[in-house]
Amino acid sequence: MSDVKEFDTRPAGSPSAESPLAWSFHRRGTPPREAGAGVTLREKAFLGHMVLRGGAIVLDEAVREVLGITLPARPNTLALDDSGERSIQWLSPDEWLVIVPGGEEFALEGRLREVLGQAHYSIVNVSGGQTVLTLRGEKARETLMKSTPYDVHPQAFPVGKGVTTVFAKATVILRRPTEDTWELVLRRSFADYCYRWLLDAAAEYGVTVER
Amino acid sequence: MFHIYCPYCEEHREEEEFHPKGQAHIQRPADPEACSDEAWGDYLFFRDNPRGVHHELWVHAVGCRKFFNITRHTVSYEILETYKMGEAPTVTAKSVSEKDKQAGVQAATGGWQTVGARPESEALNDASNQGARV
Amino acid sequence: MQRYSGFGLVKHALSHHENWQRQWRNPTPKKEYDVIIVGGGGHGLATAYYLAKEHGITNVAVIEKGWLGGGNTARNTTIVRSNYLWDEAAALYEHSMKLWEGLSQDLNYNVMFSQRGVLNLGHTLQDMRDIQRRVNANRLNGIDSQVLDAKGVQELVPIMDCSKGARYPVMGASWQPRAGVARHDAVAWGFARGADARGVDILQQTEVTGFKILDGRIVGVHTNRGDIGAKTVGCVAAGNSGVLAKMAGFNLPLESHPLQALVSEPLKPILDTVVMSNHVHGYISQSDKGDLVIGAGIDGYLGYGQRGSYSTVEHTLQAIVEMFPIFSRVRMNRQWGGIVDTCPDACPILSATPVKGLFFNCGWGTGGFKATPGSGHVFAASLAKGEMHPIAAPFSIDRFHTGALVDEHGAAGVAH
Amino acid sequence: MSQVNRLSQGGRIDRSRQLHFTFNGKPYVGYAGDTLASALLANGIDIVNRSFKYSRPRGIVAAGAEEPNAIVQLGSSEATQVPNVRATQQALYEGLTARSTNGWPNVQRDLMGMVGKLSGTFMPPGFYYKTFMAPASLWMTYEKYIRKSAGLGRSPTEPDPDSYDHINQHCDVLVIGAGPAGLAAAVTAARNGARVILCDEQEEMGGSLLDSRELIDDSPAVQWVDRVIDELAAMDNVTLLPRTTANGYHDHNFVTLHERCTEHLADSAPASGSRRQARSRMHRVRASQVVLATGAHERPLVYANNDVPGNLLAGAVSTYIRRYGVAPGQKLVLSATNDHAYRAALDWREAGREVVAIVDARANPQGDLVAKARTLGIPIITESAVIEAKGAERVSGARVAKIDATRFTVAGEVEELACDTIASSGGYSPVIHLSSHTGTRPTWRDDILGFVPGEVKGLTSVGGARGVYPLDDVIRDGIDGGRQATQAAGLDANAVTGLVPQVSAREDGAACALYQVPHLKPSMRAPKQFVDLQNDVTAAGIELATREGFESIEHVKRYTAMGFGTDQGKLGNINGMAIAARCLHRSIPEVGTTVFRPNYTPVTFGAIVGRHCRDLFDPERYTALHQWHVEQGAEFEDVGQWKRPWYFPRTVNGKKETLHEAVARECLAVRERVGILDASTLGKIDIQGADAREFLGRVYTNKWAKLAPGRVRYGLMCKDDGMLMDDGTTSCLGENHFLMTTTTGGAAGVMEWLELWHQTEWPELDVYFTSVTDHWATMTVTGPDARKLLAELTDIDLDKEQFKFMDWREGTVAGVPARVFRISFTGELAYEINVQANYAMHVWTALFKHGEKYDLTPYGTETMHVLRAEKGLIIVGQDTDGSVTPEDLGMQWAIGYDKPYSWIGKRALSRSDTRRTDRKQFVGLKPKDPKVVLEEGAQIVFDPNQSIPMSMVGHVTSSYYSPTLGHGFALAVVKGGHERMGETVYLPMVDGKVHEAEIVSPVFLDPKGERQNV
Repeated sequence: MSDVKEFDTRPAGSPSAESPLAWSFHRRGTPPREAGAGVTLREKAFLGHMVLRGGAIVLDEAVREVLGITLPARPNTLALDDSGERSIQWLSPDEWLVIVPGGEEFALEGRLREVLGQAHYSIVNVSGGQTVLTLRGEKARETLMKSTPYDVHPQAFPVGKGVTTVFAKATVILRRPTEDTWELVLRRSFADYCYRWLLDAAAEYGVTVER
Repeated sequence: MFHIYCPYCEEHREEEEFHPKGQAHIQRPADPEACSDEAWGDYLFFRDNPRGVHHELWVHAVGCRKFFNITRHTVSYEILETYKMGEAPTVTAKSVSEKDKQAGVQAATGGWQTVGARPESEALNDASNQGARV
Repeated sequence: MQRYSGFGLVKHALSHHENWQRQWRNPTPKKEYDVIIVGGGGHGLATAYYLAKEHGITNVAVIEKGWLGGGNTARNTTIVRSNYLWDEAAALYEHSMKLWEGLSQDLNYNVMFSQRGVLNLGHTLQDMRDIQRRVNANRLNGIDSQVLDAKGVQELVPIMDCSKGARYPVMGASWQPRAGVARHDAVAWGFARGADARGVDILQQTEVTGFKILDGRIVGVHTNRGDIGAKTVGCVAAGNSGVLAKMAGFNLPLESHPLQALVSEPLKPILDTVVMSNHVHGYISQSDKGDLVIGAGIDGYLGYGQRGSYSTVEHTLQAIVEMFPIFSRVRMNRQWGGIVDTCPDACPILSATPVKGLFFNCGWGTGGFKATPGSGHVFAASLAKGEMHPIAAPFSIDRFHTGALVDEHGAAGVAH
Repeated sequence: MSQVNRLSQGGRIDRSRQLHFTFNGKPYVGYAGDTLASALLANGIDIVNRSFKYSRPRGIVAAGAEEPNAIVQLGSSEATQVPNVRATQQALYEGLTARSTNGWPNVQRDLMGMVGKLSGTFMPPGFYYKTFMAPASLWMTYEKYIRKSAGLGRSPTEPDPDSYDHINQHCDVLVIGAGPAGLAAAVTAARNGARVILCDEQEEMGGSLLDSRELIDDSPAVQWVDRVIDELAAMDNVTLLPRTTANGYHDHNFVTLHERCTEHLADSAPASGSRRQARSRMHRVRASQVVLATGAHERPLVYANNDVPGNLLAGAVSTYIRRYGVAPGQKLVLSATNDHAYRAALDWREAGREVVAIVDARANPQGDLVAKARTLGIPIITESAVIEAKGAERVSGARVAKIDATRFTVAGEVEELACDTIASSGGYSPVIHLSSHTGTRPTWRDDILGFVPGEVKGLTSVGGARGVYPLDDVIRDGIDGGRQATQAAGLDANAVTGLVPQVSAREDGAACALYQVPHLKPSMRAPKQFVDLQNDVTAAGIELATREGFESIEHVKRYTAMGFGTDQGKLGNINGMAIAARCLHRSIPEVGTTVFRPNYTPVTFGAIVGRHCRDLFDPERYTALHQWHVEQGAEFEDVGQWKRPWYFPRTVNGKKETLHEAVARECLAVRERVGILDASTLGKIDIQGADAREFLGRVYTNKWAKLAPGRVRYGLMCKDDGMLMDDGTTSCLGENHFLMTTTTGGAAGVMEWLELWHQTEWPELDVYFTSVTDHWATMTVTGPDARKLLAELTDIDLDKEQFKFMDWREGTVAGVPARVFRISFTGELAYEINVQANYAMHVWTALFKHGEKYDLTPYGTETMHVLRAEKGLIIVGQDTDGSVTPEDLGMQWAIGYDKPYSWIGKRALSRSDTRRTDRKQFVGLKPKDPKVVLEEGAQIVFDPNQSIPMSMVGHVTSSYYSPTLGHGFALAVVKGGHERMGETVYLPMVDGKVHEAEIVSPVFLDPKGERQNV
């Protein structure tokens, strides 16, 4: 949609930035490295996050042209580019989440808008409002089972799936980009709660946080 | 704990992801200013509240955030169907009671207090409704 | 009526309890009654009792489709209080409270009304503003009510976590000393026995299947045991009110929802007062048998199944353990659900209807038990006179058209 | 005392592992594999408790979940006390400490027992309702004594050291119960590829086969159990959950399974290093199909003094002998109505003890087990029953007589047999509890003399749970049920062949119906015949209830308390119904069905709560600046789930400021210099689309058609009942692009509200909403020096003509791209700086670096409230309560009466009640005494001299001391207040004082708005 005010919220210089989990790491530190930890957590901070809304057909063309990824049209699916660094996830029939390396988002928005022209759609930068936390390890799935009512059995949750669902008392986007990695997209203000929950729930398996 | 098929996500999800939003198909009067106080009050507050088949609006709040409709039995809590906004239900109190009649089962409809009301009371009930309209 | 007393008990013991009389008859329906009450729960039986006792109208039938007192009377958490915010609601519940205070003696049936006090906790600044507003209103309405700070709360309930470390620390509470709990089943039985003794026919296992309406006026009801005539019919059927209204040809502004409650295993006495928290959402008291009686939240969907969602029970117990961490190892024995008919303004309907001679008393939502005697008392007066008693008048159906709601979930927010 | 009742061999206990435990302070020894109950019986302990009402001595009756008597208090420390543990379901562990829950001074020599004996006759059911009424004033005193006798165990008084776990499971087939039927069903489903969960409440799986006499494939049945479990354990589509009770069966096949992870090890969960197990774990299972294989509970017979220790269920006797190597006595009399019960006599005899007699109610018992007993020479007395047990603290004999069950009379001479143990069996009740939870009614079946589960969608019952009892039938039923469930789950179930094991068929004779055994005296005069042991409900009590008119079984239960114990009537309910039916001359199903509620067996609150407690009870939401606030020593206020700084107390001369002092200082700083607020919690919604403007016009009360890019407007949002729901500013970013702000608490609700109207009523409008609340951090810099401070950090032209009040501009602040909004909630010059939240701390600290010279002062929500109130600005939810319209607020200036679309809330404003002129309206109140700060929530009256109940005309919604004005002031709603300016109102307080105040405009400061417009 034209007549929309684009705005690059990322500074040109390099002022210090704090990820949504900065306070959690500061307050609690990270658990001591443990041999044989069942779960490993790692924050992928400062990525570019954008919410795309519009009709699937309209957006698909633009996304393919600009990002080289086919828009995932089936519910609860996730598409990645070859590098695995850029992804688009179905959130609802008219809503997708785009995650790209930090700094690419504004240019991407501009290119998408160029291609989309007068169509009815919206693109909103939400990079400051969420962060990605990855879970790996032998007990990652069990930890998720303690946290979300969604079925995370490989039969029900194959690689390439992504859903918005309940996580403890918060909402997260849960996705499985590769065989051994789960990603949680956390809202900034709930990030500390989710992080504390994970440490608590995974404590019996041993948990390591990579920084 | 309901297991609800979201017609937009095209799969069953846990009740915790949804919020009920009351009776479905309540239409805001097209010209509110032309409504009497009574008609406006009816739109705001008066609901069918059936003991039996109910069409209701839900939102997949922790999910796709879409509103959609559920046809559900308010005694057995069985979900008979879910359908998108703008679609009409295929299962209704009428279709269920006809089906159950064929199967020899007494359906709980809005007009009777419980499953097991005697068939002859159906006629009585109709008569009383006519009485009310007089 | 056989009079009950401690002396009588001894006398009966000597004859091996073989001479106790029926507490109520099991009569055959008459052809016609002056008044028919549809619904044999606490409110319906109280209505019949007061019709007979206060208004001399004894040609009355109470029609109950199941067993008397088997609906919400049998399924609630037995809390009795009158500290409501709005004048109209306060008048109704305080009227009831005054009747509670002499009810055992009036009925000659010990309903075990125990005035052990009710705390409504505040956990936020806004909670405390609302509490002050309600307590001030209560005082000027002549209702005993006080504001306590966290220290005062801790003194009353030493086992509660009133520390600052709680997620939502207790900041204070409103406290109504005259409030308390009662033995719910006994209330229905006491009213039933009293009404029966005065000639009221209680017809159990009798189901109303329709209304007989002639020229817009009620003339009787259809039941599974035949037609019964009546000049006046009062419907007091809680969760089934909407269904009854539909039989009479109109809708009510009601939705029937599941409301759950649960009890722990019996414990030695540890909690003397009733504690309610709207913010963390749980309420609790300990019965004379030792069970912790806990109220859960209302489920948001329509439900006549007397069941609710498990997550509601989980949330309730989270709140209870947040307030009382020492109860973590106490066990939940049983949970159950009732059907509550809720009005948009969390206040009841006591009203005439489009059908002449047909009255409704319903919409009590989660707060009906405490109103039982008061509701029956003013509804009986209304049926006797054919017009609503002044205390009942503000609760007419009309208010949903004029907009004159009595919005109790506005600021009081403690509609249990 | 040594283990007097322990047999020298047999049982599934590990005799090489002795376990020490104490009961009522005395030390005892048992073995690994014992339950507390089997260990107590092994040690010859007869009395485990005193009964609730009559204080009668009670012993162990059963071996499982149906045990009503052996309820003990567990725990070796205060924090690890566990009340009301059923000894039959508690595994013995080293150091276990148990006590009886009743009995004073102790369970052996109980003084209350004397009282019980004396007063028992005065305590029929319902006696409470018939007495303690006079005088009324004494009731609370009576009640104090009634309460003293309440309860079984006691709550710990210290917080629980353990944690509890939840885990969400999904499966094709959930099999509940790992007896023969359940094992067969599970292995059938698993072999066909289904995701299977198999749970069982006992310490080990196998159910009835663990103490069975029968052979499967020509070897003892337990070997088949081991084989099946080994096979299941090796399959990765199977989850085996022993020690796991299915305690609740909810809608759409949602079942809660409570796994006792460590309760068999200690009274607190053991830890290894930093890794600590949960004490128990709740599996929240969503199953496509449920197979109910819960077996059946044996019913005892109801005869006189059937509660004396030494009266046991027949099946329990077998279980104790065969599974635990314990024979709980020397001389047995068995009173039975069925063949299966004969096992007890055979096992007893094989244990080397004496069977005095089998008393069979049937005329001509015939089955294989009967024949076996005859072969062994055990005397069988037919058409008879034990009518009364003799003995006080232990059975010393059984009075046996010929009976006529149909006429309910004793038909012959009474013979007394000396014995120390009476086992009884009146038949079996399928365990239908779980199916009842779903709301379905069970069905009575005369052929099996029991209720079977009603129909539930997605549920298959197998084996004993549906009245199938012979072992070969049970296993076949399990296989069929497993196959059915697998197919119903959408899988092919034909893969399995050759599963059916060989079970030697046993011929059982028909059982007869007997519940209460007749006595020589009528029930009311006979010695007590107990139906519900835990609640001391007797046959006479039930008879009395029916005599008094309690005819429905629900009435009987409530009047007598039958079935309300922690065993939920597993033993007694059917007997009670049968007795009520006899008294009322009806059949059992006519008296009613029995309704069971969750839980099947009680579950700790902790297990249901899981991890959602303490620090994780509810999320705490933080802004990007939270760390700074904490480090500055802020006090926090809970606003929804957010933690917002309430005020920032400073330490002056070693003393921390009070709220009042800090707020006065913060207020003056803003009014005189410059302050800063973290406003990040406000809801923010990005709105894009060609119809965005139209949409805003429909959901807000005011006009949006002409708001130009670069401009900001305040808006009110109503529900369709005309009542105010939320407020906030919305900025026009581009012609088709808006940024809406909402209240902190209303953010999620407003977002859903917009989507609701868009999706359901106006899908034709081209507009999209996206929440950006967390994306932006918002800092409000406000006060006379705000411009000077901001100018040092920004490239935005702050000239007052270029950047006016209610404008917004973009640029950078401290090098970070920012949108700056010139809106004011304080009445001062104010800039709301929005930056991407990741850079918020950088900008905030830069502001403070530059702000030092202006004495930049952080302020919290309390100061914000005072400052806005001085300007008469409302807070939705504080000054409004869901019964206030924009007109009541005097905000007609924000109502677009002539907008073409009838916006949400408009129609309701013209209803008769909303048109009233005496509605409560929003005004200011100025206390006559400038020192007075009115109480928030104080009620307002026009006439202070009226009597109670007073006619109240409004209340104070907000009230503060204003350091700027130098006096207290308040906002309030007053009936017809807008037309009452200058009038005096009164506020009668709890302490008897009556405050006077003048009705004034709610704008106390700078009514022309000059300060914010500089």
